[in-house]
Amino acid sequence: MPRITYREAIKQALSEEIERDENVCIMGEEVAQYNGAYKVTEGMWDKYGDKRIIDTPISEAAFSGLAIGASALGIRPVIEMMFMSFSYVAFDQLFNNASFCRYMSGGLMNVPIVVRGPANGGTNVGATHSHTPENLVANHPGLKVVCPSNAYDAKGLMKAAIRDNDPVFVMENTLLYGQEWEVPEEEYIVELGVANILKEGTDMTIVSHGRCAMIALEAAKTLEETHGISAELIDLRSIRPLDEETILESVRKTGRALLVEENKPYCGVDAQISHLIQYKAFDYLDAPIHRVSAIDAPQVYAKPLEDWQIPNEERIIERALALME
Amino acid sequence: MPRITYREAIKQALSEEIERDENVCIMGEEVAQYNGAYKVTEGMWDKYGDKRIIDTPISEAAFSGLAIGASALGIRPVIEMMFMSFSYVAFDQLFNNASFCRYMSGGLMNVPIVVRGPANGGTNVGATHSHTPENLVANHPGLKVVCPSNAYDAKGLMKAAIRDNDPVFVMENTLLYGQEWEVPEEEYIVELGVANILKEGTDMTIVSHGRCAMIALEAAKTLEETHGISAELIDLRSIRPLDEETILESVRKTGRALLVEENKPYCGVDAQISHLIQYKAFDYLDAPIHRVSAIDAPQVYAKPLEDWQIPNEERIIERALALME
Amino acid sequence: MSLGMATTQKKTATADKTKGAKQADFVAAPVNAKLSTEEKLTLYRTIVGIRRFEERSLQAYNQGKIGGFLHLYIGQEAVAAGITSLMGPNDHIITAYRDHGHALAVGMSMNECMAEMFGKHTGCSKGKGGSMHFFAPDKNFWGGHGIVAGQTPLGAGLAFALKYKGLHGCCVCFLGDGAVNQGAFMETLNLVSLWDIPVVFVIENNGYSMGTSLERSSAEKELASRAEGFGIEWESCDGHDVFEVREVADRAMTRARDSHKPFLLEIRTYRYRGHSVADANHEKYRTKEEIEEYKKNKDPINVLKEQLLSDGTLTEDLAKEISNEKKAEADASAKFAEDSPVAPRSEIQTDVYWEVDNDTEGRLKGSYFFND
Amino acid sequence: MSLGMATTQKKTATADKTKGAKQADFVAAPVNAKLSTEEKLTLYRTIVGIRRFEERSLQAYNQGKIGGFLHLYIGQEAVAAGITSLMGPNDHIITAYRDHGHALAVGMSMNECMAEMFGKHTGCSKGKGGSMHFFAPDKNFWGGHGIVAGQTPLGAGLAFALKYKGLHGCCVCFLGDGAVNQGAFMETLNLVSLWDIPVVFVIENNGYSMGTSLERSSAEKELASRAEGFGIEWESCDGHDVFEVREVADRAMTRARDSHKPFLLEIRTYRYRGHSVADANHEKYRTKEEIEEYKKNKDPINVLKEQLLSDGTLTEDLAKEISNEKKAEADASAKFAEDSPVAPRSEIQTDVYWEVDNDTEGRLKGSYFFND
Ligand SMILES: Cc1ncc(C[n+]2csc(CCOP(=O)(O)OP(=O)(O)O)c2C)c(N)n1
Ligand SMILES: Cc1ncc(C[n+]2csc(CCOP(=O)(O)OP(=O)(O)O)c2C)c(N)n1
Ligand SMILES: [Mg+2]
Ligand SMILES: [Mg+2]
Repeated sequence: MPRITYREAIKQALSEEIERDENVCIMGEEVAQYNGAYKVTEGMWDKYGDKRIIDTPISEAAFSGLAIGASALGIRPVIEMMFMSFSYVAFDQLFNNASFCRYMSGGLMNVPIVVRGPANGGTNVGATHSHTPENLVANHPGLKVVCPSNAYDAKGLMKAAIRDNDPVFVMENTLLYGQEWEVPEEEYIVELGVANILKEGTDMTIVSHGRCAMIALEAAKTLEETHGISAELIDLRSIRPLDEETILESVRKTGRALLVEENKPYCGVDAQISHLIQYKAFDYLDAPIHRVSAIDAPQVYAKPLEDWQIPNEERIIERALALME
Repeated sequence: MPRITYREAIKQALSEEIERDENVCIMGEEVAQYNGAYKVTEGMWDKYGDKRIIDTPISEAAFSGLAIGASALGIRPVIEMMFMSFSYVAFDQLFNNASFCRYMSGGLMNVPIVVRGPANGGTNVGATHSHTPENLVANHPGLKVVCPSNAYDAKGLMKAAIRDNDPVFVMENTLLYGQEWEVPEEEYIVELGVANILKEGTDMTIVSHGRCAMIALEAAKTLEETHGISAELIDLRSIRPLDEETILESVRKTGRALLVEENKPYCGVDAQISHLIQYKAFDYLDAPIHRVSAIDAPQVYAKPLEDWQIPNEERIIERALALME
Repeated sequence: MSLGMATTQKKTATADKTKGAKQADFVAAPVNAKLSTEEKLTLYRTIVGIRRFEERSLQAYNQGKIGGFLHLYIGQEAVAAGITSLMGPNDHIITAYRDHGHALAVGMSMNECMAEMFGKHTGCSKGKGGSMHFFAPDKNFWGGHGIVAGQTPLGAGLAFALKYKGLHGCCVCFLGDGAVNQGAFMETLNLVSLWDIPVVFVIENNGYSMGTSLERSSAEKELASRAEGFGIEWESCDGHDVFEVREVADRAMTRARDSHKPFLLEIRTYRYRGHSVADANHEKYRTKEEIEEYKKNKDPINVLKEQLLSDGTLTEDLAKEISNEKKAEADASAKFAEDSPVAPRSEIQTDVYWEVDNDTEGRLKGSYFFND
Repeated sequence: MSLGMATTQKKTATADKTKGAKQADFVAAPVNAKLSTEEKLTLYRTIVGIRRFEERSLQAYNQGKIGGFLHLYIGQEAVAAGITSLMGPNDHIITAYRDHGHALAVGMSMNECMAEMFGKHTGCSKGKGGSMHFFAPDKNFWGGHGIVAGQTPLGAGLAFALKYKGLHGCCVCFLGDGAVNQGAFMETLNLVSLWDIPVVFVIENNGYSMGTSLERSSAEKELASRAEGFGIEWESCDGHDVFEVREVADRAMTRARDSHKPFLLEIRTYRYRGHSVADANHEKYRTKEEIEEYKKNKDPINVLKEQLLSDGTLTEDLAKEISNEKKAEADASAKFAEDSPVAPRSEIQTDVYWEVDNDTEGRLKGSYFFND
């Protein structure tokens, strides 16, 4: 299987869907002539032209809302937020209109849009540019959200998101764009709502998503090799819908759970996962559920501090060992 | 002690603080000449005039940001969101600027503003007008949020919020505005971060906040009288800062916890409280933590359905009984 | 303030601002002159129907049958009636929470609208949206939206879709005079001009946003003139005479369809009632005389009635008959609503996700709802 | 495109749009004519200082010493230098992420600025804000803000506070040509006009927002003219000559201080570098010739140098000396930054809450942080 970057995988997904369905178009700041701030759409404007690949002014509320309105008439816009953090200036459009138009119309309207862009810290860009709002999205019924941790999932989930008839947020990660994974040449889809067991294990269950899942994978290997602890690692992939069964099955087996994410802790995704596990697998738990989240403060700029603020292998291992005590 | 309405209690707090500190002013849509959409500021414009009570155009982003900027120079604006739901159109200002300016300036700037207004469902106004965003606020370090459940707390917490040097959200409730409680004539403050035990009990701990705490109080009485179950009821009052100790102490005593709130469940405040309890009182728990939240869908319009969607006595009791099994 | 003179402002800001057109000119304009007797009566029926429907809904609200908000359109009927009457098969509309008039004008039934307000399962939105959220996509009507100006980017999007698909049509997006100060709307003005999107924004300027007069909410009073900062054509006119509305809107809509150019139209109108029914003190922020002046001299029903009586389309008897018919229809809708069931509790969680409602195979993995 | 002619556009839109003022007129304007030799040299030092500082920071960035974004101001220096030189004790400024020039111009030290970019504890924001978030409230400088146009309501708020307190001052709020299309900014224009807030918005129009030319982002090219839709006075001018900037800005700032009236000023300027250092292909969306033309004929250092040489304020030797001084200062700041410590990890959770940092008695109840 060829190895391609996460960036390339997303581009393939976008290109394949653009070719498959004439109603799919991409809009956002610098996506066309500039080839994308992170070059995810590189070459697509050249190939597909003005109608399909559309540069916007810096007006996130307007173009998000425009995408929603257009989707009601069957267009399937994929909007790029240059940073997912910028969804804050379009919050009403995305979190009221995209999420609730279907409901408030009693099901008469639906909103098949995709909102994609990087949602991560770790790049020294400060508090306003480092949001990971998958928890905010998941809090709003009507919305869906996925966080691919690798190129294979990124491509497969993106294609699923574009074909989905509900609004789907795809949370990418600038630190993954340049990394490579094996991706098949044949067409495939990764369905929403299906978690991925990245590593099997028996002593504890680590639940993670996004880039943190990759860091947790390294940590899990170290735990096995250095500490003799066999951790099972679940990559959620999809936050809403959520694959509860895979999580619960694993915890019922291991009796211990460690949750790892980049969200700020108070009402992060893992607060919900923690509740879920204790509620549905209470009798199987041998120890309290532990969490590793971003250290609870606005995202710091200084690199050494930010590298400590977001989950890293060291912090994961420290917590894992505490969990085994 | 005189009995006054929740609305009157808030007005007293605002008036007393306006008189105490010449830098306190109130701004928002219809707060002055119209006396407030919910009449919370009734009579204040007549008494304090244009400088202190300020009507704004329907530009939440602009006046929220303006309040933040003014607060940097020592003004202490209290901004009214006619509905807290409308914070969605001012999200960037409130959740980036109010929350992070202090941090990004290394502590050189601070933002002593209060953002107040009703944040509740139960009034038949549909999905876009029924948000309870205390979870979103609590997710953002730098922000504080309180949810008074009664007139006494509303007055005391509002005064604390105005004197606080950080941005504080005060989540009010339109269904409480007209209800009466005893409120002392002497000045008092309710400190942030201190929960209130509304009822003592031994069999289970109910944790709640806002109007739900009042509904839970009725439910707790019924549980005691009809079912012989002695529930201890904690009203959080303050969501961030959070009085963890009061919660934990109670759960260590009762061994059971039921969490009741109006938030939508996925990443609601109670997801975090649930994690907290199982993490810090794991060995004391005799049963999984149960939750009663809003039924997970956009807020429905039809009254009988909405009355069922948000927590009510029946749903609380049902869950409490399940918890005791 | 008299009916005989209406002033129509055009983009050419330097042109004579007081240049007026006689009301008769509007009637004689080709778009109106071509109307058949039946078409004129339909306009009249629409306007009267909205009025009778809302009067009945107010009664139901006061009886506690309708909850939440009730924003009445009474006084503004000629705007919705006039503009919807110009809609072709590829024209779409979208509006704010004051949406009853637009809903009935596109042909929604009183039954489904009244039932929606009663929160019944037979309502157009199954009782999930309420008064602010009427929808009829089959009639090219996309709601009913509660957040001020929140619908404006959506309106641009509907128009974008028309152009994308190569359809000859436009979207008319309504908003209030207070809504112009929301950022989303102003961003959208720039976007639609830059991209040549066939949307006509119609500011229904009724002089107030809740209790705030236009003077206290906008720095520049001629709202539509903001269009110039975005290179958009604009015009302002009165909205009491449905023929005037049609004459002016027709040009804007035709231009949008033909050239994809957006247009900003400000229509001066007036609401007789408070902002919503809860706004009981609306005579505090405006005078009784002001309200009376509009009712007496500018009422859309009266204005049209005079014209149709004078050209022989209508007789007093027929006018009475139409009014009675519409009243009966409104009463029947209240009975229909009353008799209709509320949706079962299980319906709280339908219409959230398309994929769930349609039970799509292969895509429905994982949990979608999280109450336990 | 030649230096001899600059065009200043005024609100009176009908006035002769090509009416130009000679560069010499700006030098002779009272606000400039009164400058002492030392004051003129200070202007020169400021402009050269910004240039040398940023050149050094670019080097550090390329060496991997500075992370995140680095948005260079090179080419635009006359704007910040000119405007800050007009600030009185009650005048405040605030800007976006391209903030190095403004920071140094208000008198922040190269050390604290460079250290901030290096993420060091000795940085102006303790390494918590980075390049986009320089702050110096003691110098009336309120940042450095990363969200496009997010600072604009804050600028209005600073000015609001001045008026509230009865102080004779104004706030100058800078933004880019791309930022004008954010809703928050447009809402703010209406608000400050309606309320008479003494804020001067300065659009630093460098022709591009990232890779998007003005033509592709705004429907109406004369950006400042949008002010008319909000009843705000506006003017546009070139920003290569610090005397022109001062002459025009002085009028706007004086008017704001004296009458509390807002002003929208568009200053045409140019950035030589990419949007940020990451924008390596900036010669793709604009021509090399365009960049060279600006460097050759409109460089703020050269323009000012010519003028100061000709009026005898400066000699070639002194110019060289100033450049060397500033280069040395910039080098020293890089060394200072390099040698400074990163804040300890415990500092991640300081500066979040005022009450926590100040350990206030009686108000510090409950948990503030939630990592366990
Ligand atoms: C963002 C937002 N802010 C405030 C409100 C509350 N609100 C509802 S209608 C309204 C007044 C709007 O006035 P206008 O746009 O003139 O429309 P009209 O009611 O006159 O039809 C206000 C303030 C809201 N729904 N959304
Ligand atoms: C709301 C928001 N959208 C997008 C961005 C990404 N972004 C940063 S700067 C910029 C271009 C701004 O251009 P302009 O306002 O002209 O300022 P300049 O960079 O030219 O100084 C963009 C799109 C952002 N920071 N915030
Ligand atoms: Mg109005
Ligand atoms: Mg620019």
